Amino acid sequence: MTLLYSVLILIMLISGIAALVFDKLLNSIIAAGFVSLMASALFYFLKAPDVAMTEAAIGAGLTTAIFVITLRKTEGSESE
Amino acid sequence: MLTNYIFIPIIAAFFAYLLNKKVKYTGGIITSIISAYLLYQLIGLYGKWSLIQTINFSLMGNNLEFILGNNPLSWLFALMTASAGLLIALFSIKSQEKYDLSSAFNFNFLILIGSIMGVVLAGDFLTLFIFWELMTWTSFYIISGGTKKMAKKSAYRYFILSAVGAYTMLMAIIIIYNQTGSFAIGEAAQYLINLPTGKSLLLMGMMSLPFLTKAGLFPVHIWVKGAHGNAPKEFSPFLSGLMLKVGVYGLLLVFYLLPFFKVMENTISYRGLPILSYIFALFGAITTVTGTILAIRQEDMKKLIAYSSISQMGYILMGISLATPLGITGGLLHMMNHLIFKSAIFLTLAAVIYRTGTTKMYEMGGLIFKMPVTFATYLTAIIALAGIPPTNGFISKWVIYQALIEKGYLFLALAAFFGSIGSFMYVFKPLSTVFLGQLKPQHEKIKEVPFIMQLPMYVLMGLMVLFGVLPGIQMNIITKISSQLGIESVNYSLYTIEGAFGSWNSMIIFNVFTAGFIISLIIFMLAKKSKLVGLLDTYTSGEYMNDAEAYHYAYQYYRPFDRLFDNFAARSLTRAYESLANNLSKVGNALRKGIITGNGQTYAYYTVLFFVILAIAGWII
Amino acid sequence: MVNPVLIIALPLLIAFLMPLFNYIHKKLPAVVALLTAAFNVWIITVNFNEALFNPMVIEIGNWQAPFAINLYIGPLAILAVAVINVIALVLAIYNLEHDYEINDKFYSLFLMIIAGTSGMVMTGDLFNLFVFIEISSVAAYGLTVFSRGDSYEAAFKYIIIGAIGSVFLLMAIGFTYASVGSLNMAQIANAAENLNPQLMRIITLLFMVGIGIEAELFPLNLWVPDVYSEAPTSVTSILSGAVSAAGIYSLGRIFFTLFADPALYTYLMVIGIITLVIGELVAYNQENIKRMLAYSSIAQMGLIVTIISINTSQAVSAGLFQLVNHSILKVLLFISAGVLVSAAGSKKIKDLSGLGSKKPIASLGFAVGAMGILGVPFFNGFVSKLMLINSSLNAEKIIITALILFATIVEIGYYLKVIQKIYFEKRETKVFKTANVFIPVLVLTVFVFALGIYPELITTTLDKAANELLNSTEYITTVLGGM
Amino acid sequence: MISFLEEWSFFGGSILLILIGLYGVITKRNLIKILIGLSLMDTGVNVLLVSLGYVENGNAPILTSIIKNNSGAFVDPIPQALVLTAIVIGVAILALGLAVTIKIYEKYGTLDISKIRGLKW
Amino acid sequence: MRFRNILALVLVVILGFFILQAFNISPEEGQLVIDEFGEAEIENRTAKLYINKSVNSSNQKVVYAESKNLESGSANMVTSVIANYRSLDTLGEVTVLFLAATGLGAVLYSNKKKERNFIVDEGSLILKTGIKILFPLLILAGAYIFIHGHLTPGGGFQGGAVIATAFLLKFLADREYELAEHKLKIVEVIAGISFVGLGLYGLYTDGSFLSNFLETGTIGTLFSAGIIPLIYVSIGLKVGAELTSIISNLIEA
Repeated sequence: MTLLYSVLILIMLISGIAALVFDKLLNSIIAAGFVSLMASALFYFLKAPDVAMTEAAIGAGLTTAIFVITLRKTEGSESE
Repeated sequence: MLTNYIFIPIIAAFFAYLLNKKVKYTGGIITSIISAYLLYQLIGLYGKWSLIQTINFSLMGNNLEFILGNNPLSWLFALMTASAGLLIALFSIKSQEKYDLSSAFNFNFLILIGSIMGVVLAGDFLTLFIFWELMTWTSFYIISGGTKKMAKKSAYRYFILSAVGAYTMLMAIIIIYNQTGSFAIGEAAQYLINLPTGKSLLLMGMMSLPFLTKAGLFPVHIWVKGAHGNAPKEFSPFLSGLMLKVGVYGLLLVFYLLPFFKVMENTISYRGLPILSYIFALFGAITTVTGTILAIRQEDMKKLIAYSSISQMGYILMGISLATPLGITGGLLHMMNHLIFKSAIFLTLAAVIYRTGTTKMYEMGGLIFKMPVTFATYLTAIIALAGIPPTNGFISKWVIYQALIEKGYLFLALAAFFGSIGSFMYVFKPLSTVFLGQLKPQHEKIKEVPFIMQLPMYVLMGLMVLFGVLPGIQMNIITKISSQLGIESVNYSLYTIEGAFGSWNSMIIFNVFTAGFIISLIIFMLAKKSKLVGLLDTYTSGEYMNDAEAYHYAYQYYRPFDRLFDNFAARSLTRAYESLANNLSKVGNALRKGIITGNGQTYAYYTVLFFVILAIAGWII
Repeated sequence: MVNPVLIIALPLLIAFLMPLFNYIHKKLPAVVALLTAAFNVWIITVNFNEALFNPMVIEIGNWQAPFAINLYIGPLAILAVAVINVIALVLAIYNLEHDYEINDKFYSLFLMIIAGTSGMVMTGDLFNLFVFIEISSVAAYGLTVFSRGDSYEAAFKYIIIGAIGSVFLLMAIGFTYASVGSLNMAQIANAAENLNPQLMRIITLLFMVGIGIEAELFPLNLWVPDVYSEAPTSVTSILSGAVSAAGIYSLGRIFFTLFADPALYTYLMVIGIITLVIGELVAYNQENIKRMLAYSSIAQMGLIVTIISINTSQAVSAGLFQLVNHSILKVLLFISAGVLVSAAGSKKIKDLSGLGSKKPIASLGFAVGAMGILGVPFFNGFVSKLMLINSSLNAEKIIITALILFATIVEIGYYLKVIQKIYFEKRETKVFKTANVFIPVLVLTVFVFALGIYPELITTTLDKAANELLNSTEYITTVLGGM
Repeated sequence: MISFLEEWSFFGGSILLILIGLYGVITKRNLIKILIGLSLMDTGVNVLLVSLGYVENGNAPILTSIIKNNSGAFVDPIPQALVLTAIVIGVAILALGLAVTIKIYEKYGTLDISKIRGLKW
Repeated sequence: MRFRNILALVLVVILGFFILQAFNISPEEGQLVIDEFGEAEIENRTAKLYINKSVNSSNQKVVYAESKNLESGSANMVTSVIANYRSLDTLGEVTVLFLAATGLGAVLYSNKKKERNFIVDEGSLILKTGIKILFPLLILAGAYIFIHGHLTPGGGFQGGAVIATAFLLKFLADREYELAEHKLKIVEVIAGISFVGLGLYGLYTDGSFLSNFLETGTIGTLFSAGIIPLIYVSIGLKVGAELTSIISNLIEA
């Protein structure tokens, strides 16, 4: 069990770093969403189902969505 | 009710402002009426020396009281304020008709009068400070209103210097307040006399700084030239004649009412005089010499007279810092007389400016026949300034010399003599260049100023001669003051003063002078052979001269003399102060450009830095 | 008595209703906002003495005091909330003249900033404090952009710093809860001395970062000049008048009532001094008048923090008085400066020349404000400056006294330049038409002179507030009751 | 109290996530990257708060037909409530920031924060 | 620039080190504990009172589907904290969301109507029909989540988020889709004022803002917990509306 937690957290951290390291913004946005997903899994294991749901719905879902929308709005910012 | 003297002008100020916005001249008229009223009241106040009024209030946790008290010293200064105010107001009624800030001028001027009243009547330091600040602010606004380009800068400089002084004083006041729990001057004196010498001297030194500044004395005199030169022409007389004297009032307060000299007696002394007070006298001497030299160089007549005020203030400081009967008497006498003749000089200059519109002396000339009254006033005034009998200027200078020689301060005496010789030179310069010599073509059709502006000149002329003949009138109040300051007074009669080496009898001198004058007049009348010849009507070896100005030598009048002091004048204190300010703003710019990069990320960076630094600091401690 | 929770609840309700009002009439939101602010002021006046003499604990949701959220309204809180709402009222009057093209949004945000700051001041619960801080700062982010142009950039800077601050704040609150087991301020204060110092230092540092952003402490306040110079005038005014005051309040609440640790006061003093000096020096040569005022208010905040961290009752009451004065004066200054700027059509100081005769009211307002800040006799700044100097000398912190006076000299330096520019120069270029600000300037000027000539109006309140801040036992007992 | 590794993994991991986000905020030039960093910080703080409220083998704080009464151990519901609030506030601020980003892009044509310096000094 | 990044790394590491100072390794088997005053175990945290629902009353034992008229009759303790014990926070949080939506509208507002630049290309038929079916279900799911917020995990925020997601899908499905702005506004206003109104009614009846003025009923049943379901419904609607308006504003910007 403990190992599972640790692995999850490790994945979370790695994808967090990846979110900063990626050059293409889309990738990093997705990585950030993945971080939230891992976090919501952790919340579930931490016996916090409400938070897990919220994180999944808002953190992983909506945040990623508005990030992507903004990215589309500011297209070409990567071209330069 | 002593509060009236303060608050009637302050309240009237608002009416003056509003009325003057509507109707021309009303501001000046109200100002004159108010100051006349104050003058009347003050004359009635003579002799009521025990009058004291207190207003209780609570501040900073404990109950305090504003104290206003009437005593000879305060009375004299209040009287001087009211009379100077009256004269200036009368003069300004007409002279400001084309001045667009005249309402603001009258507003500030009335408040200024009220606050000076507050300063001189104050019986406790809080009141004194409050009205001191008010005085500084209003005078700052008046000076900024000057029409010259440099007016704002010089007002700015004046204010900054005054503020530095004022806050130093405030600090001292509150230190004393924290110990005694009261702002009253008497208790402060009680407290200071019991302190260890160094500390109490330090405190009183801090207190005397604003007064030194206001009196335009040596280390902090740099504001005087600009402020006097660029102030509105009506205000320069008041500024130079009176506001410098408020500084003298403060110095008297610190020197005598506070136990400055008493405490100084514990320090090492030089020729029976404590070294510190000798140093003050020395400052006076330096001020005199500096003022004289710089005055002689000036081309702008107002700045010239401004420097002359500096040098005259040097005399006064020399006088009052001697702490001898003659010294005090001389200082106070010279102070009153300086008020009279210096206001007279500035008024005449204001009249000239009012007509010609310039202050550069080499742009004028030959106004003697155009403006005779002005000329007469100016002549009398410079005679007084140069200290020639039978005018009042001579007597005060004579007493000061007596005091200096009595103490045997030859160096100071020499400085004083140098000052009066120099004053001959610099006051003659405007005389010859403005009034004598050739009339400039563009000044052909100017007239004498209107009567309302001549009136103050007449009054001042009369006073100069009157006090020159009957110094006893002034001596009445002066003896009272010196007894109040705890100095025994010199003995005098209506027209004699006992000096250290023999006495001065002005009546005889006056008779002699009048006799001489009449005789020479008769000779002049009888032997009048000269006839007026047009300047261009001269034989110039076939050359036809059409430039009158070539005959009127006005620019760089004393050039040979100036050359002696060129490099002395070059290194002025002004530059030192300027560079201080510049360095300050340099630091500010460096901070701006270095820290505040405008990059939002840097600011985020700082948040982390902030935490880390604090954490490390806490960790180390 | 009227329940003070309405001070928060009513603006909320009105803010939610704003779209409706805007639908009815375009001008209605402004009027409603004005009425709401007036109502708040009325509530405060009703409750003032009550709160002053026996502090009230308002329980939200009918839950017994220390265990759920409760509001604590003592002298300090009522003073701060009074200042905030009076300023809000004045600004609501000011806003009547203006039309922000999307009124409903503007006025919802405006009311929420009032409610948020009032909540910051009144709440007795740590996380609730966080929520209210977020409310006021999010409203501020939104309000900043109402004058377009460069304001987006300013808003972005503000958002970054604010978000980082909120993260730090959350961490601090989490640690506090985990170590004390409660979020109620009284219980935390009660437990604080048993905390181990290491943990407490971290918590307080985290708080210092989080609150310091609202309280404009030095390195955290660099968003201030941008936001103040770009935001609309009324927003700038409420930011410098209300939000920063609330920030200082929360700072005092956390560092005096909750974690009263003497070591902190040295930190605060040093930070305050740095803030003061840098603020003044940078303000000294600013070409942009609104930035100049912004830096000046930064410096004032530094001054207040320095004085309060002297930690004697005299000093704290002096600091609070300075805070009140600063709120009044800065609002006056910003309103007048706003008018002058729009009249000149430029924010540069050198373009303001000769507006004194063209825009008399605004120029007078500016002069009064400046002279108040500089502490001219009969202006409110004078009394507080006197108290500052007196208290710092009494505590034998002569360095601080010297600093205060030095700062005043520098302030004189840059304020006089503007005054001379406005009054004593001729104007050549044209003057634009501007809104009429007579009533706000009049009201604020009346306050200035009332406090300056008759300071007894406020001194008792100040002393009580200072005492509340300095001994937390009273606070604790009032909230916890017998326990 | 849960065992050493979990302690470290939860507290340390969440704090590490916060630090990663912070590093991104203060070094990455692109505005969107910066906001991503902010969202990472938010997530990290949320994990931290919830793990602070965790109680070893306590139940989820919900009474259901399985866990009928409150006699057993429950994890602390308060941090969860706080985190719910924090999440929503975080997303609110993020949305605002993104909107401002769009506007800034319209105005400056770039998202490089070091080029967006219209307001200086 | 490189130096700056390295320095940043160092700073961040130091920061983390100092934050970890908050924890300390307790002597026995090197455990990492937040050190407490006394024993801030769950026992003496405020939470215990919330779990036992004994802030005002003093009942220790709460039994699912049996105990009646508890002070806060929500089976989901988090819900009871959010919507009852600390409802002011929740109100504030909803307000923050509302403010964010308002501010976002203000930021993206432009009085001149400029042509939309579409962020998605035309959705395929399958996507469209799929979403046509999915949309009502999602709305239903969201509604279910926040209506049962006091019994099961989830509540207003989650439900609102689901509803917003539904609308997001609709936006993705067809790019011409325009939201009826005023309907959204109406929902917002009603939801908002109903939340505050509930609070004010509590103030009116019990003299305390947001107090639970209804019967709490039997814990665990749908119609229980007094005003909690009402508050959650309003929160759900509010959050859904706000998030939806945020999304639509961003998309239409």
